[in-house]
Amino acid sequence: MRDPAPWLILFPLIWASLAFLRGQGRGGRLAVAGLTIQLVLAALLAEQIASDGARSYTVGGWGAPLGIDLYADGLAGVLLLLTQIVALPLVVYARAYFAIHPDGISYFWPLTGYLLAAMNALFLSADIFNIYVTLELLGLTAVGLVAAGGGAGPVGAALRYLLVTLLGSGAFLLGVALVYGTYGSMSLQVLTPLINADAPAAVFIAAGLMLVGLLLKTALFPFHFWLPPAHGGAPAPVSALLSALVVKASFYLILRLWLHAFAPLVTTVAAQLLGFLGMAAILWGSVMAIRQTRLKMLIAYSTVAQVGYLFLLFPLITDTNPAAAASALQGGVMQLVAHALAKAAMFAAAGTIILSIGRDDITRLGGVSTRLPLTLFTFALAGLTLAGLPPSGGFIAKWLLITGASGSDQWGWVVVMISGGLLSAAYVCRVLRQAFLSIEAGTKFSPVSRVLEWSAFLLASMSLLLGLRSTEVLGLLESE
Amino acid sequence: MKGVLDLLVIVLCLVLGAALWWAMLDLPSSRIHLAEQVAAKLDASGVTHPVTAVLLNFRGYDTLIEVMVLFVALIGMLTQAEKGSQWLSAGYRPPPLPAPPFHLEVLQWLARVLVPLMILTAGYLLWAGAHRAGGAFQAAALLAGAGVLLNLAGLLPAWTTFRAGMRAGSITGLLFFVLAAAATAAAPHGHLLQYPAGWAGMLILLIETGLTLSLGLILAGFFLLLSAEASDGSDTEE
Amino acid sequence: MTSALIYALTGAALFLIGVAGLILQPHLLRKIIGFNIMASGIFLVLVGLGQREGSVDPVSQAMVLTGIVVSVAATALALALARRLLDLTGKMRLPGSGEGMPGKKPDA
Amino acid sequence: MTLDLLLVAALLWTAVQSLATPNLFRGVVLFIVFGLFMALVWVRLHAADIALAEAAIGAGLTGALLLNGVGHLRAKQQSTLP
Repeated sequence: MRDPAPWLILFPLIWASLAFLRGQGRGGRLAVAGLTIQLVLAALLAEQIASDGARSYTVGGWGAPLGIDLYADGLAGVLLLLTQIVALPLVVYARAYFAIHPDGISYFWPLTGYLLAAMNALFLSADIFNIYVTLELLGLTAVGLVAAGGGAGPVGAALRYLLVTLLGSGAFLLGVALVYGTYGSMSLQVLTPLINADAPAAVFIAAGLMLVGLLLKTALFPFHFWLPPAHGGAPAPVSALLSALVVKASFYLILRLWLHAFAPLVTTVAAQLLGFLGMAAILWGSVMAIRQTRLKMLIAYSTVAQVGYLFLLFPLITDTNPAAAASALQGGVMQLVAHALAKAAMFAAAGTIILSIGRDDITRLGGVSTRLPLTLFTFALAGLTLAGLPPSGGFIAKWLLITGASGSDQWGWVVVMISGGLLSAAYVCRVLRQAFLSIEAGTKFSPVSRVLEWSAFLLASMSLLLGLRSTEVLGLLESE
Repeated sequence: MKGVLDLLVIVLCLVLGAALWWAMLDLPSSRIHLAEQVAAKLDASGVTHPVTAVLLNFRGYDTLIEVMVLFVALIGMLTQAEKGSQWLSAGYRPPPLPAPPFHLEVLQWLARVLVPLMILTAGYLLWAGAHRAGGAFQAAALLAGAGVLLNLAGLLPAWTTFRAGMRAGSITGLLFFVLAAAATAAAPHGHLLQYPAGWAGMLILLIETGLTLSLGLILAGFFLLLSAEASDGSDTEE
Repeated sequence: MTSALIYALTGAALFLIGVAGLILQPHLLRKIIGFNIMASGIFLVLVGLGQREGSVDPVSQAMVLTGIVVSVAATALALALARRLLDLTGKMRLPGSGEGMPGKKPDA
Repeated sequence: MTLDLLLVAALLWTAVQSLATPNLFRGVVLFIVFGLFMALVWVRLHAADIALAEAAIGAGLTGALLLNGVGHLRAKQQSTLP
């Protein structure tokens, strides 16, 4: 296959459709096989990008602006690779999880396939209307996965999520309409020079609408309200997919538009505002995480906080010196990658613990250290990355971000990052302390399959190893 | 507190509205005119109706993803259907239809006349889409409308399950589209959804036919799955 | 001013009416109606601006067709979830979460 | 132009009323009327394809789905009230 890009979209569509044909609860093996191929394809694409630079692909052979182009640069390559790397252990985990706990599987496999197709299509898209369509596919699949949990809690959370995501894509689409009305094209490649040359007021409003729409979907404070119930209430494999990957998709779009097409429109004020919202997210999310009584809700609030870190990037890359900006960008992307791996591992580990104990309550975790030592170790490793302790990927990410902040004399953000790390350590330690207590009367540990423990451990160890192999990731990111 | 926040939303909407109006009235004329490019390439698209050319050829990739959105919504509904205790539970059967009152008899008579007409019109719209207004979506909507009418007239019970046959029917047309896309991408020197020269018109008609049948089933499914419980005795309209 | 531009301006107004309904109305069916009005408004802006110089624009028309299909899909899924919520809670309102968002708080 | 302005007024009125009218059933019916006015607007904009789709999907199918929702709500309210 000369060009892996379109196959990264077609493959999941095909296996998801076949999985649907086979009926409810079926298709786990198809998913594992399909994802293995996708991982190879993503690696192939990453290698091509690393050696030959960014690639474009004309769908339909027409070329922009009449047709739609796909475009893969280093950033897209990192995210595509990350998505398949995180998803493969998760589908292995999910097979074992649903074998024990078949409730809530229903159409998990086809929905996961369509979810991955939507993510891959989104990362590759270079056309703003096409991006809108992929956003809708992503949003509806994610809602379907959350709702499959059943019960008033998950269904209410799914519906709230659906309405928020529809409002977000509505704002995005109005932005698309304004941009199309102004320039007559939807191709990012065609639009970039046009926006650079002349941007009337409508384009500023469009950029603002698209930004707000994507912030809603990324759940940046104060738009985070929908995330904890949706991510905390879904079955563990779904929570892992959503927290690790789905919120990153809309963040990726913000970053990409900010850096390229809409670069002439960005202002320091907007960047500082995003930074302040990120700071608020870190503080609020961490404090709420510490106050939770349910393990999965704690992890979901931790996602709210960790998403905040991603937004500290914007004040560091806007109107600062190039060296500091480059370091900050690397740090931001490393944070994204490290969080995806660690959060997938953490939700997976939490799912294993909850399956074994039979309830989701932080105060009843006593005995986990002796009965599920590997899973607890996984949780701790993931916590290490979230808190940004060496030698984890999270440490490298925060180090690069701090370098960027000090390089541009914005010491305030350094304080935010360090205190955020301490707060993360606090909520992780709260769980660990409970887990090391002795078993409470009435707590029974049912045996869990090893696949559950080891697939989560694999994810956590990757988040740690990322710290040692960060140059490869950063090298791919740099290829233009 | 709530009142203040509502007021804030309204004020923000008004400000945004004023800004939008001002910006739209101030818009310079656009540089790129895609309509001209569509007209220039129309001959190569395989159809003569520009909107169909854009939907199924120039931007066919959007359509590929969009039909998946419809399908995913259906799966989302099915995940709920299977959970509902009263709604679509395995043992649930719609109650036997009572002898129809007069207005329902009229509706049934109407349905028997209209449904064949709607199916014929759907076929016409599908075929006409190549040259003028019409196409797969409108045709599918008509098919679904026929399903709704039959249900309202009491001639077609609400769907309580989605059996293998329906699953196959709802995905086949979409899967054909995906596989056609895969074939074009796999062809030597081919690109995703780049129809081979001379085949475009034929392929578009085939794809649209498949889409019409599957989308018709999906859209009808939206209504028939949702109306399941309404038929369980407690009549709804006042 | 062309009539297409008038419709684009109307579309902007409809977008905001829909958004206000979606955020402020507590009843789920109203929220869904609000979403549909919002979507219609966007479609009018898309075609209205695309055709504001008087010529017919098949590209924006095709995009609106795509958009209409997407919004009926979203409407159906939202109604199915609202239905299920009605079965489970007896209400067509979103249940309150621990901490809400201004305007999305449980208000019934 | 006069027809356009009349249509605009009708659109805005039905949109606001369908959201604000106290009776839910009336609101849904007004939304369907809104959809039919939208179909007329698409004809005015020389978009016959969208007009067909709007009438069939926007007003027709969406309207049917919403009416169905009102029906379920009423059935539920009647079954919970004695």
